[in-house]
Amino acid sequence: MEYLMGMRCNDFVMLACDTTAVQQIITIKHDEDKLIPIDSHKLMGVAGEPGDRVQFSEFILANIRLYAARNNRELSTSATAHFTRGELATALRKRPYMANLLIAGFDKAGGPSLYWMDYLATMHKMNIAGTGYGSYFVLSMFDKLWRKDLNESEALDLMLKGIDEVKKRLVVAPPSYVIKIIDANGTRTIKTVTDPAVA
Amino acid sequence: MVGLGLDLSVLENPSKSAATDAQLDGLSVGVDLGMQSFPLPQVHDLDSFEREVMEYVKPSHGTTTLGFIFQGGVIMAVDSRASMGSYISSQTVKKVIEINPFLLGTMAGGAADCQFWLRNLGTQCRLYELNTGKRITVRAASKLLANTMYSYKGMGLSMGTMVAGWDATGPGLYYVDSDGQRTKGQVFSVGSGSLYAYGVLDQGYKWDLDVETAVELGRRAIYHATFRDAVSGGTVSVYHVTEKGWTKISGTDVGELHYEYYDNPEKHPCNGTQPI
Amino acid sequence: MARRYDSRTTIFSPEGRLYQVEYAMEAISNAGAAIGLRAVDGVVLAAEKKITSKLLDTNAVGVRREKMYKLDDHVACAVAGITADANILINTCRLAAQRYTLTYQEPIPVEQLVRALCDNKQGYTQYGGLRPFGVSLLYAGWDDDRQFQLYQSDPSGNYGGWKATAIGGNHAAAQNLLKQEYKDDITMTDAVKLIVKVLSKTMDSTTLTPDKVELSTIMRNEETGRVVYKVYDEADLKPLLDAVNEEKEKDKEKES
Amino acid sequence: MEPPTHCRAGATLPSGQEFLQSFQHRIARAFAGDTFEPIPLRCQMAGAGVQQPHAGAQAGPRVHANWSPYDDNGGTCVAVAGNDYCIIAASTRMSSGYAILTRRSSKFLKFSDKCLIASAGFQADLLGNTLYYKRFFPYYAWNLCAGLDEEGKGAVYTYDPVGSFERVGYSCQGSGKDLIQPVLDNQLRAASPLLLPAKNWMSSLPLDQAVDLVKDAFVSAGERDIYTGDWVELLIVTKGGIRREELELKKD
Amino acid sequence: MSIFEYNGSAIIGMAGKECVAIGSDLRFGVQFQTLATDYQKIYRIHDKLYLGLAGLGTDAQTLAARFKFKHNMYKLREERDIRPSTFGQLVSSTLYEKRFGPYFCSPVVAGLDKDNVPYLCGMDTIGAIETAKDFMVAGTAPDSLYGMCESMFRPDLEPEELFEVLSQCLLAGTDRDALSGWGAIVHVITKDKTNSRTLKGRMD
Amino acid sequence: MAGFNFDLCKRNSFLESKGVKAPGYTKTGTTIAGVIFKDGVVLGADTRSTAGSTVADKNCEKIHFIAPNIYCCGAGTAADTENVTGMVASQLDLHRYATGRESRVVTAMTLLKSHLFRYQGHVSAALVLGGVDFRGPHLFTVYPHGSTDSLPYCTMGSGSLAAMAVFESGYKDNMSRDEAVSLVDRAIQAGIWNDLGSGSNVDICIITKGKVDYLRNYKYFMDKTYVRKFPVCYPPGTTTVVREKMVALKDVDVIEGEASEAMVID
Repeated sequence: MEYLMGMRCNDFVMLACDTTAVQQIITIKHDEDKLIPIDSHKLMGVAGEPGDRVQFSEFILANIRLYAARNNRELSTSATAHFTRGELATALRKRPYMANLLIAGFDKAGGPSLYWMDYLATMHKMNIAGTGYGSYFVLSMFDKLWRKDLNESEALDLMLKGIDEVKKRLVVAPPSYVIKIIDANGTRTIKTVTDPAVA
Repeated sequence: MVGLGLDLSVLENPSKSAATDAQLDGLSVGVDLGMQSFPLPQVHDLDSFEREVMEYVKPSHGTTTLGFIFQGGVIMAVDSRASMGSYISSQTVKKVIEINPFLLGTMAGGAADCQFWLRNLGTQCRLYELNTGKRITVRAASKLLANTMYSYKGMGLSMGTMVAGWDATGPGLYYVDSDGQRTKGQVFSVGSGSLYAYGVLDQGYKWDLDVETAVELGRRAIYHATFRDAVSGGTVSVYHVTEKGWTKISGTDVGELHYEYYDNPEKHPCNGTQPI
Repeated sequence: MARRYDSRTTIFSPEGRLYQVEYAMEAISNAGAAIGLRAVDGVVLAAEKKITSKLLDTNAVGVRREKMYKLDDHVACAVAGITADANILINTCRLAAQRYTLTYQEPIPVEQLVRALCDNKQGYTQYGGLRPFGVSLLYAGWDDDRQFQLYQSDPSGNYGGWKATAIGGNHAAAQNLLKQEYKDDITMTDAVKLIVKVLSKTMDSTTLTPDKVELSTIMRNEETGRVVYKVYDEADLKPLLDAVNEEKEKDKEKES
Repeated sequence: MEPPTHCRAGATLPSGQEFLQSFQHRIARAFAGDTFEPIPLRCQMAGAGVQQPHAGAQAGPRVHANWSPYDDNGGTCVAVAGNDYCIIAASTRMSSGYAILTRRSSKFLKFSDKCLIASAGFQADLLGNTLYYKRFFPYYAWNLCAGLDEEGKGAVYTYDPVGSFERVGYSCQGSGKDLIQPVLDNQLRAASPLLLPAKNWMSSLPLDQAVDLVKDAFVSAGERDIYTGDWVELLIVTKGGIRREELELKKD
Repeated sequence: MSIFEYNGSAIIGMAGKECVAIGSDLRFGVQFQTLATDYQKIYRIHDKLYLGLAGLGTDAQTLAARFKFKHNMYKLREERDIRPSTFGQLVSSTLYEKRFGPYFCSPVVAGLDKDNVPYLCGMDTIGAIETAKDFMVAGTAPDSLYGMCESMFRPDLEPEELFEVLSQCLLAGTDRDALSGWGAIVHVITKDKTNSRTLKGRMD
Repeated sequence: MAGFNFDLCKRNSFLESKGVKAPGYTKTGTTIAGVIFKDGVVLGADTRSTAGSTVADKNCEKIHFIAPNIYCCGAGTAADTENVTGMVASQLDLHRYATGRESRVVTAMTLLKSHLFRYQGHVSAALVLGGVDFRGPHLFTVYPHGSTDSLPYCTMGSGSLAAMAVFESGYKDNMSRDEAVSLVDRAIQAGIWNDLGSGSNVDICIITKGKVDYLRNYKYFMDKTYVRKFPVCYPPGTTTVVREKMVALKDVDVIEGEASEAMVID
């Protein structure tokens, strides 16, 4: 069961996701990165049906990069999110991509932002957002503990707490996770959580 | 809500003993055997008929309840909303059923199923007391309920309850549902909002919590569940069970509780943008 | 010589010229001038409006403004050339701007809008059976990336960014004057005065009257962050024009 | 022993009507000292403007693909409890689909008597069991039970079709429920009875204002709900007895 | 489950004396999960015209962007804001175009027309216009909202009274609907100002 | 009219396959009727439209303009009746510009039936079309699948049986105008009182040679039966406001000339 979680604070956005690639009842891989870098300051987290997840994210990525090359400027996080929403909504009329997304980025002008989007292309800007059953346990916890002014290590602590909770309560909890952050300096991986059994 | 003592139907045939669950089932409706007391429609496919019926009568399904044992006893906390589909039919449902001064049951699932069978459990427990002169244990009470439930398995009853109390062995907390599952535990949460409640509960729970913190934890967990879960809401009631029996510690309107926790909308993460 | 190479737009002459494009530019030189000037706190556009008849109702739709068009909330343009052609291009621009907003929910960067239109214009110099648009445009706009900007494009689809420039009749004279008088730190107050003065040099008539001049500005309200497009009406223009007229009178007196 | 002074209304008929009959029967027998016994299952179905007792469920399964033992006959009832009164009101139109079956059908079941001491709780509980007893083939009826309690205060009990019930200060059931309930909430809501420390959970308007509110609620619901119309019948229970009022609603 | 219940919404438009008001709840949710409480379903078209879109969130977002596009083009070409009644027809024809594969959205249009006469209309998902002189509702629990409005509306309300009546209708109506609520926002449009207010509501 | 757009069909059926129900449309429910009399045609309609069991519009207009001498009552899905009559009205308008002649009722009928037939009943409009042209008065019913009838008196909609009962007992050939109006009025009222899908008021439209009398709310039945003695009044401050933002419309940034009256297109 896929897990995708995001948190926006004053100076950064933090994303967490599981890193399992699943085929029917088998986990075929334990280090699948589902937090796809769009550019130096943007990440797209995609959860969903594996084929759709990869195809859609690559399609979006190619278009965003084409825009950057053509126009010698990068799209803002908001523009990226709206563009993605439009493409997803259009695709839904033909053959839907079964993919839920989080788009996170850091803009010079607007600071950090986090967008939540479901496979129907319903989008909203949020402070904390997640998809999958795992997020149910974590959303309420973050409701209680999130603060706008969390610093990086506090936020990481919270993210780890969330992952612990998923592992504790979700029947089909994945064993391995990755946590990334985006701030003024760009994106970077700050933690990987791996079950010793799959390491 | 009416006290259980007024259910006079129980007294109509007081000669019945508490020997078997099957016999007890029927008491409150005045006939002998549980199964026979509920007339069934004569249809080919009972399952799909029951499903269709449920479409018509849409019994309440949304709920968040929780219970946990800690060093100071047992805490039970519940919301109070009943809904039919997306219509909120009541904000004031009493979801903790006070079986007797030492036993509590919670309601999740079909409101009528829970109310009726927990009322029935009260009768059974009272008869047990009259027969044996002893207070029933939490373990026995939960077993009586589980047996009743198991005898109706597959007929569309919907109930997820926690039976909590205090007996000679100390605090007890059992989970019983309409599938007949019964299990003893330390921390449970049941209902549509239980996932949210677990998130807060697990993060704050420790065995050696003091009573005040434990009560607040129960209240807070239910509050967060009512916020996220559309079909939970109303009032948070918190009960505390000790060796002296249960006491209701608090009943707080969630409508006000939210603003106590978050006096400024910006403090809550669900306000990422300014609607104005 | 030219005759053999200008029957179609797609044909180069032996000297490597596209005559139809050049003719289009010639058509523009016959139109009233349009001048643009970028200041530190805004961009100003001015143009000569040629009133062909006293009977023209200058308040009617489509004639009320001949040269100034708003393309989006943050971009405006001034045109010189065949007005009928301009209408088509302006519609193209507006659609391009709105399509961008529809996709990205953000205003289109000014340069992208200019380029989108120029790509379109270029197509008309290359495909058979089409004639180039007889219009040059000045674009004034503001965006997050580059703040205030001024662009100019011609019928070939060429475009470039400018501090100050002019198109249409007597544009060379205007450009010369702009070259002399433009300062990098010019503010809008001065820029508006300057542009009227430059415009007066391009015009045949001796005195400027509000019905012959169109003037608009793009500025930004620092408080709300909104871009403000303002078209000067008669009351706004009158003092500006009077000042220039007076100066002219004085100059004339000096000369005589 | 005489039955207590209480009245109740079933929002839907004829399942509701049938229910009323059986329930009246039970109450009477309960007070006559009889023991309860299961009532033979009989469901009425309305069709083409004529009510026909439908033996389908009893005589064996119907093979008709879309047959359902249930039909919603519309209509709305409201009950409001006050400090020393209780109002119960119901519209009198009975319909099926777009057809009006009758314009004058009372949704009340009345036990008229001066005896007001019987516990409202008893009857409420009994009704709950009666409904639950048909858990697997429910009465398709939403019920309100209203009257005065042993202290002389207004009491309203509200039920779901399978017998879950609750004492409330006011309630509304039936086809106009969605329209009227928020209005009652807005005008009558008081603190939740579950609050601890407790607060007064019943807000009580003066009787004339409450009657005015209930009448307006029906007139307003009649504007939007096609199944609420013709007349509304109000019973006002005070310690002096039961007063009946009637208000004309629109007939379209 | 109806498709309208996927996201949940409640919108009321109400006309007063030379003023009009429109309000929506603030919940953003997917089925029974609440995700945010800052999501208004009302879009400003221009100073004196607002559009409320109830129904499936994704379609509301798509439609809002399309109407913004159409109005911007209209404004650039006509050099003026669109009249509310004209806009109502525009919305209707946009929806009817998709008669056989509709957007799952029902709109409420509220604005001040010429001479500050309130204009109010609503539609079903395929654009059947109902113009109203009193009030118009849309959302997951239209009956709850209708009930309140029928009881509480009075003609010729002044702006502040209109605000109170609409707010009470919205709050009482959403309190009986599990899928809408979590606060509300109300815009009151008068001839010389617009006043937008968020309301304190139940957050469960 | 531009054609329908089927873009979302596939997506919507995908959503429905996931178990969600598409919303219902506003129906007119409706009693509509028409009758031919000595000098022309009388059309009548109720004014209720419904969404399920809720009244969506208490006073809607169901008699639609087709041409100055032709009107049409619509029953069925409200959006369809509005659009199909509007479309035919505009086609006839163009046709009149092209030919300079008065529109004929059969032309309107043919346009309607061919559109409805093309969509095989999916455009769900049941119509009563009436008018007077150089051949005299005409009355047609048009069914959603595109079949038509030409009749001296006819009814449509959920209240059609109730209305037809009145016609069957009361219709005479060569009625006077007053007789015809009263008959249609009674027929529509039969629908209003006895059919729950119809309600509110009676609209009547009388078309004679060269003249149309559209009597909107010919009978008005909408007054409430009870007026509150204690009306609710919310004093200012009843609702708690969290945030407030006021924008004075004088301060708007964009300065553009106001449209002159001449260019306002209605």
